[in-house]
Amino acid sequence: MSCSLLHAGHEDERTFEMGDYQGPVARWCSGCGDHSVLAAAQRLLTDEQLKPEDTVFVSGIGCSSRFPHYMTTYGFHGIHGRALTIATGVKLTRSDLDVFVVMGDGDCISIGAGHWIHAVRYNVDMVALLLDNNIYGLTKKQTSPTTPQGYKSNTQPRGSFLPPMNPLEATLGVSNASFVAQTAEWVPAHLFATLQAAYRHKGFSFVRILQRCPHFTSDMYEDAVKQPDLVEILSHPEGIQVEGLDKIYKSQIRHDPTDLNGARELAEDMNKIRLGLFFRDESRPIYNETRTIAKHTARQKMDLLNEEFDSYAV
Amino acid sequence: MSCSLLHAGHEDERTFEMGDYQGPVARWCSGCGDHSVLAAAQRLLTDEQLKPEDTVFVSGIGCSSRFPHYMTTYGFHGIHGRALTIATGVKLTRSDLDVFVVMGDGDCISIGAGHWIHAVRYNVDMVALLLDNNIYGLTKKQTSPTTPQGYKSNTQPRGSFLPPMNPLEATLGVSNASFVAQTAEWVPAHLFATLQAAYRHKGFSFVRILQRCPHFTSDMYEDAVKQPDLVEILSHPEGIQVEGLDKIYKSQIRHDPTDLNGARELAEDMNKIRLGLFFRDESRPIYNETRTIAKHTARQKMDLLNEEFDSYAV
Amino acid sequence: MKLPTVGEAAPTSQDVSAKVVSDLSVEVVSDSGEGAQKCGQIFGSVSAKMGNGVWTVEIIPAEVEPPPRQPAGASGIRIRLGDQEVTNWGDETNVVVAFNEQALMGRHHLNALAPDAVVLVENMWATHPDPTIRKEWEDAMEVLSKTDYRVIEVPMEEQCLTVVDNPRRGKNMFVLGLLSWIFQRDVDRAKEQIAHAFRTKKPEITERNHELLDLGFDWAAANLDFRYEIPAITSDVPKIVMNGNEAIALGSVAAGLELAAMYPITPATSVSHMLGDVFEKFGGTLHQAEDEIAAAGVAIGSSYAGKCAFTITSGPGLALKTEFLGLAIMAEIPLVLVDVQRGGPSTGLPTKVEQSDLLAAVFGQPGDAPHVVMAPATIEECFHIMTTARRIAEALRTVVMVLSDANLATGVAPFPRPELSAEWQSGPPDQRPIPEGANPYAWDEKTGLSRRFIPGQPGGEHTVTGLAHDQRSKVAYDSVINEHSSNMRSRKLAVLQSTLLPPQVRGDEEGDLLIVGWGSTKGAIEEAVDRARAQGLSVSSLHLTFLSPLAPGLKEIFQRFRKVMTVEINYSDKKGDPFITDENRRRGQLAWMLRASTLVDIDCWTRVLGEPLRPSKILEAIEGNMPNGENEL
Amino acid sequence: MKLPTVGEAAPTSQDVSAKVVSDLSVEVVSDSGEGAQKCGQIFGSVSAKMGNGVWTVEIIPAEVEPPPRQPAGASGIRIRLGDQEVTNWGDETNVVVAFNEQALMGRHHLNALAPDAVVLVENMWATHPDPTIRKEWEDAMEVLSKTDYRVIEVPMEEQCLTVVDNPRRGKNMFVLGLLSWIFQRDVDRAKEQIAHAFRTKKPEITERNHELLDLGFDWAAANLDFRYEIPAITSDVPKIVMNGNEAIALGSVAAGLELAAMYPITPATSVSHMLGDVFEKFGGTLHQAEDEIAAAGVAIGSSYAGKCAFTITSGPGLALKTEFLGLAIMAEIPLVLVDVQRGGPSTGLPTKVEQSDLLAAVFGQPGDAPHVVMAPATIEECFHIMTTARRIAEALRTVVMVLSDANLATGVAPFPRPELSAEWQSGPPDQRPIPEGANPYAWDEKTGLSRRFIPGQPGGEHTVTGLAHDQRSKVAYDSVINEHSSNMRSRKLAVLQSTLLPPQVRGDEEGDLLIVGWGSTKGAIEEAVDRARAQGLSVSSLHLTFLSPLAPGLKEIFQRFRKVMTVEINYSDKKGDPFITDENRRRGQLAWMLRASTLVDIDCWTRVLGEPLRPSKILEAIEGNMPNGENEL
Ligand SMILES: Cc1ncc(C[n+]2csc(CCOP(=O)(O)OP(=O)(O)O)c2C)c(N)n1
Ligand SMILES: Cc1ncc(C[n+]2csc(CCOP(=O)(O)OP(=O)(O)O)c2C)c(N)n1
Ligand code: SF4
Ligand code: SF4
Ligand SMILES: [Mg+2]
Ligand SMILES: [Mg+2]
Repeated sequence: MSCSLLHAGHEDERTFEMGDYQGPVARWCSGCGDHSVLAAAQRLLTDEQLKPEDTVFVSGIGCSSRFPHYMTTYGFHGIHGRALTIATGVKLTRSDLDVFVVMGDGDCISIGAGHWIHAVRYNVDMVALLLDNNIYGLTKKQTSPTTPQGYKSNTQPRGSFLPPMNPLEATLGVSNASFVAQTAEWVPAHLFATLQAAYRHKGFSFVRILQRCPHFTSDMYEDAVKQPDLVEILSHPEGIQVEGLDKIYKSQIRHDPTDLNGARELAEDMNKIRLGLFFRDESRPIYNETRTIAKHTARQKMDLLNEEFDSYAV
Repeated sequence: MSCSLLHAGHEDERTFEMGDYQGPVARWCSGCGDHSVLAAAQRLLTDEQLKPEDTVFVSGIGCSSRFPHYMTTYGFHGIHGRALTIATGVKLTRSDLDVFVVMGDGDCISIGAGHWIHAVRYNVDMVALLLDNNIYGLTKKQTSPTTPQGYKSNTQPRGSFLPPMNPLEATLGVSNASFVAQTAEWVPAHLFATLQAAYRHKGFSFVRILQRCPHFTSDMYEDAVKQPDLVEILSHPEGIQVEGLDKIYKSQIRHDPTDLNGARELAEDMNKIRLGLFFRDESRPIYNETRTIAKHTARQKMDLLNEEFDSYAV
Repeated sequence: MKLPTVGEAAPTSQDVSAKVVSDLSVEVVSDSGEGAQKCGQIFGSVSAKMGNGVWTVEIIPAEVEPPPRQPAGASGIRIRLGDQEVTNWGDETNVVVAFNEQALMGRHHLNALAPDAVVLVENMWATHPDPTIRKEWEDAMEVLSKTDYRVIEVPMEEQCLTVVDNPRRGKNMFVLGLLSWIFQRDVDRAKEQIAHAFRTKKPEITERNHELLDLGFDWAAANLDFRYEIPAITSDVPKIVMNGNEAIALGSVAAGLELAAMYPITPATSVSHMLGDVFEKFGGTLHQAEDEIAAAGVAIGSSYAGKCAFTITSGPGLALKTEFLGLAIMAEIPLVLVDVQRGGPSTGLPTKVEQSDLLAAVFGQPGDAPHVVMAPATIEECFHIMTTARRIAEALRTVVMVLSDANLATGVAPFPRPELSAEWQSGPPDQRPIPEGANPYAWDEKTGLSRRFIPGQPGGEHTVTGLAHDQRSKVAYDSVINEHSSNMRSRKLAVLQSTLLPPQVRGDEEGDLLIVGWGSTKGAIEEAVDRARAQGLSVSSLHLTFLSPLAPGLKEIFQRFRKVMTVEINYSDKKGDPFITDENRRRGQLAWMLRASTLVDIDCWTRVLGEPLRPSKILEAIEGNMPNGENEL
Repeated sequence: MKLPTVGEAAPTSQDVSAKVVSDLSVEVVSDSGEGAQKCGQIFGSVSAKMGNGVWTVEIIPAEVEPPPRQPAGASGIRIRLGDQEVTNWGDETNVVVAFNEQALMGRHHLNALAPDAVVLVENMWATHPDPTIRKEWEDAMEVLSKTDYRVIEVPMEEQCLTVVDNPRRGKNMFVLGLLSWIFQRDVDRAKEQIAHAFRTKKPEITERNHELLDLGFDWAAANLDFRYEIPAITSDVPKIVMNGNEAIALGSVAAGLELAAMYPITPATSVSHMLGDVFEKFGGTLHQAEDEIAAAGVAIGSSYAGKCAFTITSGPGLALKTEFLGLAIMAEIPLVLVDVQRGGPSTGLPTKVEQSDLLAAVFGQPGDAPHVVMAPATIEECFHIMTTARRIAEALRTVVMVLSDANLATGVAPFPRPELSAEWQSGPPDQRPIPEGANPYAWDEKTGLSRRFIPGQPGGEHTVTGLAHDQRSKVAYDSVINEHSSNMRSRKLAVLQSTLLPPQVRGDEEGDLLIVGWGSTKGAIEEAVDRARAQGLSVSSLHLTFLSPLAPGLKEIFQRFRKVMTVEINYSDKKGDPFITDENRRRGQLAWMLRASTLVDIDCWTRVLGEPLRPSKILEAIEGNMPNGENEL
């Protein structure tokens, strides 16, 4: 969402500190990856100097969906699986607002799957964050579509029956997708850079954030966190560039974010955890800009309506 | 669905003629592509000698979803967008039944999108037919997700706002997809061969059938029907082979159905209408076979339950 | 109002004297695609322009284009004309024009024809090359001969062939000519209308149709021996004519609604067809969502960020929106929902009328979810109710449901041209800064009302939530807060109720029987009650616009009558049926609500016939239910 | 039943004489993750084994693991013990053990403690290195000093450190020892239970915990001056102990249900956790669907193809299933739906109890959708109701809803071990050929009942549909058929109603006040009514299991009392509040239904406090609502 445009013209003397975006203490478990995402988002808003009153965080239901409560912007804590529909309504009505959507994996990929697929196609100008801990957190450890096959939960205690859904692959399969990236909450620099790229992209930015849930799936990303070489960074001048990240994350792969098929191949193979910008195309049509809606005063509208009546006159 | 297996053991003297599967006269418009799909399905059942009582056609709501009413098998004309959930319930309970699902593009891709994505992942052993006329028929010409960009409808009279959803691409983006094919209702031989391949595949077979709607979108496939060279046939010994089809459809392309990325590239480029088997993998786990469910008599169950009580005994 | 009788055949001649009737219904039926509807629409609007009361309603088969020549496939239109305002589709049809005898039989089977109906039927089928068709024709004629219909064969095909080579596309205009002669319609007006209807096509089309019109007119003049005259209403109130869905669409523009989110569903879809066409030019956005849930979510998101938005649907879609309605009510986000009711349950009778969503609309949301439910009773009300609904939704910060139905959606009738006022529109969303310390749910202790903060307002930042919350919109699991906030949300309904006036009784303020109705049945009920009163029966009627909250004063009104009975198009168990007792009887939906709120023993007469109630049937019900009368129906 | 009072401190010694009480509640509260619940569960089951009446209920914070030492984060358990069967969570707690003073304050703020409660609190915080923590401790003690609680500091940390190096994992067993001494619990039994609870862990764990148990026991013996004795109930009826959700899970096995389709939602989810664990071994399938709509669809598809299946959910999920319920009712496909109610509307109070889904359950489906709604009143009924529900669903070919709630879901109490009978299970799906000419909806004219054809039955081939249909399941838009089929679907409810017996009044058959309840409030209501009767008040109670159809004979019963009032955990406007009149007052959901069906002026006393009703509060409501009494609450 190229804020520059949106804010052009406004005269505003205020400058915002990190603290201006920080709400009450987050009630997530200690060590929960959601804390880092919250911090990164607050840093992004500070960097971009977004007006709290012109920024809306929309979420569904889940641990991750408590997110808006911990910001000081406008927020809409919706219902499970439907955050993207609410956000679409907000943006269709108020293109001047910056809209961020926060969803869990159950929220977005399971009950919200239909809206997710269609939101990608609508390509409405907003940032969608999938906080993917591969489990249902708030309801206490049930299998989610992204739960690894064989991983035990309270509803599938002998292990998840199926191979996990691959959110990147699925998103890349939807026509009109315009921005698809993956990052990890335990790599703050990359997380921030990704949020920033997503925010600056004009169109629907889908970001999958690998998120730790120490309470229920402490083992999930343990290795990846301990051994950076299990993680591969997508690098490209057009992609997400992070100063000095290559010091820690030695395995890097060059990927041009305009190469859709390359993106799919990288997304598909799940042996490595890949972080970076998989695909971006700013030329895709943006739903909320595909139509021309007249602007009229109440009076003008009524006059027009009166004319309209003529074609129904007896 | 490898019927051979299912019917092994049964002693059954009956043989079935085409007529044994034909219900009342279909009430679709004259020239509607649904008629040809109905005929092809009836031919398939005859060829495979499926028992009417062991065959279930499930559908949603739409012109195409009237399908089961015109068969003489068991049928479930469900509600809009939910056919796959009902079919899943049928198959989870009765793996001995052959289950076919008939959906329209609005039914499957719009309101049914979430179930569609998940049904592909569950990979329950059934045949799913998407009768895609790129429009809402029954409700009289509204834009559907597969409506070509710019195509006029009653809800988007100045033309559809977005590029169409590509059902093949999206399906191929879902992990655990096991059979993805496309055919056209106006190429009966290919239609039949595709249904047969889908039926014989063990797992979830997704078949998109390009379908004409002369009443509302008579122009939609006009050219493709008139000029066979606008159509390209995917050919491969492992794919869908149709005797002599190359006489009419000269443009053929060799595609190995095990090549997922190749499949995606072919599916993506929409300049040509491609018919054939895009992808097949029989090794993918089948949800309704991933668990071992004990078989007991009522008595045995009650005894087990009584034992279970012991661990709750005061 | 007395039913017309068709005069005896006078010797065919140009100067057939016209029979004067005050009320008469005409039907034109055919296979779909033969233009019967277009013919009837033009006939209807010409009649309206000539000063008659008019109600037209289309006869729509369930399939888009069912097989030809089948009773179930009958497609067409009914036009009811009167020397007074016509408020409903009436009873039976007096004059029928059929393009084939099977469509005619379809109407015959549904008892749509008056016993003495005049039937004009295309006779090409009698001599059709296909023997089965000839047989079908003979069988049909056989059946009809046993009725009191007056059947007149018309060589439509043969006649039209003198002008066009494909009569399938021309017959309807020939029939328009036929009707124009019978009802003495102004032919020039008819030609204007034709020109207007085909303005987008090339001029030859119009010329051709004018020829066909004249042809039909002349044929009738030369061959028919009866004409009708329905005196005009003398009134110079300017009028507009449209169906209820068009009225809702234009009404939403008048109300200042700027976003409609919907998913197609019969019979609601035509509202969005109209909006798709004109909404953008009025500054509005029509969003066709991926499903009804998304449509509700988009509308709620839109309301949250600015002006009140609305969503349009029918039964199955209402069901899907249930969860989101609870959220809007809990978070106090204004929303207008239009439910154009159809036959249920489930997919039911998608194109037919029913009033069976009332209880689901009022009580369908899990948890305590107080909100407003209203129902327009006329096409005119369909227009004006949108402004009322939008205002209440914003004033009360809640959901307002508008229950229309297939009867209003497809009925076309003239109504006084609204005198528009800019006040009907809401201003642009408030973007002024929020004063220090103000709360997003600063409930007024007495009324429960509070001011909504809208994104863009500095200092108003907060997070709305469907979880229990306090005045600051902070999640709160505290007992006291939950009791209090529940209380505040509910209080708003009592406040609205306190501003409503008791509804007006039609007829005497007291008597033997009071008929209570809601929604689209008003016209038919009042026609029936008027007829009953003309017969000397002591019956009055009451019609409710507000269903939640209910208007005040109902109990007092009910107590002034010996018996109170609702008349509704929904299901109720019939007294005397096996196993049905006064204790377990499932009653009409309004009856049920009124019993709970007034404790008056309210009876009901309801039908789910998939058609609007006929005044004559309601009249029978009244006669059979007079407190002193026996054989209650 | 009289409330216990805590005796005065006797000189500390091994032989403190125990005070005999008939009923007493204990709470153990801590931060989440400190094992207070495990401690209470073991204490509860030991007490049950020793013959006491027991009801335990967990205290669960809204977040998974809220920040430590916060009042809102209190996590724990309440155990109510009695010398008779304990049917509900009771009133206030008499003895509290707190792992930190903030958790204690949380309970204090919620008025969970009796004015004279004995409070045992970990005192490590008094001397904690962090000054803010020390300050918090002092402030808390300051507040408590103003109460009549008897506060006793316990050096839990210090003591446990003598045995383990991380007391966070051991305190709960120390406390179990403490309680074992105070309540004279059989220590060997306690050790058995510990061994069982940790059987999957390595043996050292169990040993360690046994040591901690002894440690707590000895510390108490050396330092406390009070003990309690709650006499045992002498009964040799074998019992099992579990919570309501476990009872539903095992009940569904007993009922022969073989497929459960669900989507996780609090407080229903634990049913599926249990099924996930054991269902397959009983031949069952648990399907976690992608959402609640899919769960309903899968269950309906499963029922259609074989035995009746079921789905489990709570408010928001019920809302999403609405459309599918209409289909099952229309197509007459058996289905059992379990709704474990929580606080609403919308996301509301997800972990708290409410009874606000009644009207949505009965009337929520658009169109006329007759179906059955029942509510279990006890944990035992949670088990048995599943068989009844399955049988009715199959016999009537319709939807049967079972309304449980968070109170039953989390409450744990012993009940007589069911004597299982194989007859409870349904046989395998009928696969016999269908005789020539038989119809899939061969409705019996009197009862509306018909035989279901199941795929696999030769000759039974047909297509079920949610569209209006005739006996052959053919789509039909015919008026007569629609009336008739609607009639047949509705008739089944009257037939079921005719087989029900009038519910039993508890107390005198007539009197001043009748309290009517449904669902989980039974125990609390009856306890309150018993207390009121003991005070000489003329009050009786009636509890309803069937909500749709309602049981017969209610009006007759109501008429024998001067006043009838429902007691429910849902919202109602309070008399005397601003703008609230008798006319516009929104009443309790059952009250509202009973008014419509009996026309008796039924009052209601309802609360939405997010906790089960307390017998003492109901008693106050009774006292305040005696027809002769003034100040009605
Ligand atoms: C309609 C509905 N269904 C189910 C629930 C219960 N529920 C709340 S959060 C949640 C899923 C949580 O998992 P996820 O979306 O991955 O978020 P996380 O807690 O892991 O961040 C569920 C099933 C609900 N609140 N509403
Ligand atoms: C819940 C619900 N929403 C909407 C409808 C109305 N409706 C019936 S069919 C249909 C879509 C038809 O289009 P498609 O699925 O492409 O099938 P087609 O008629 O083109 O074969 C819609 C929106 C419905 N019956 N139920
Ligand atoms: S349960 Fe998991 S996801 Fe939820 S707050 Fe705790 S750690 Fe985070
Ligand atoms: S409207 Fe289109 S899809 Fe529907 S029956 Fe007619 S031709 Fe077929
Ligand atoms: Mg998650
Ligand atoms: Mg379609």
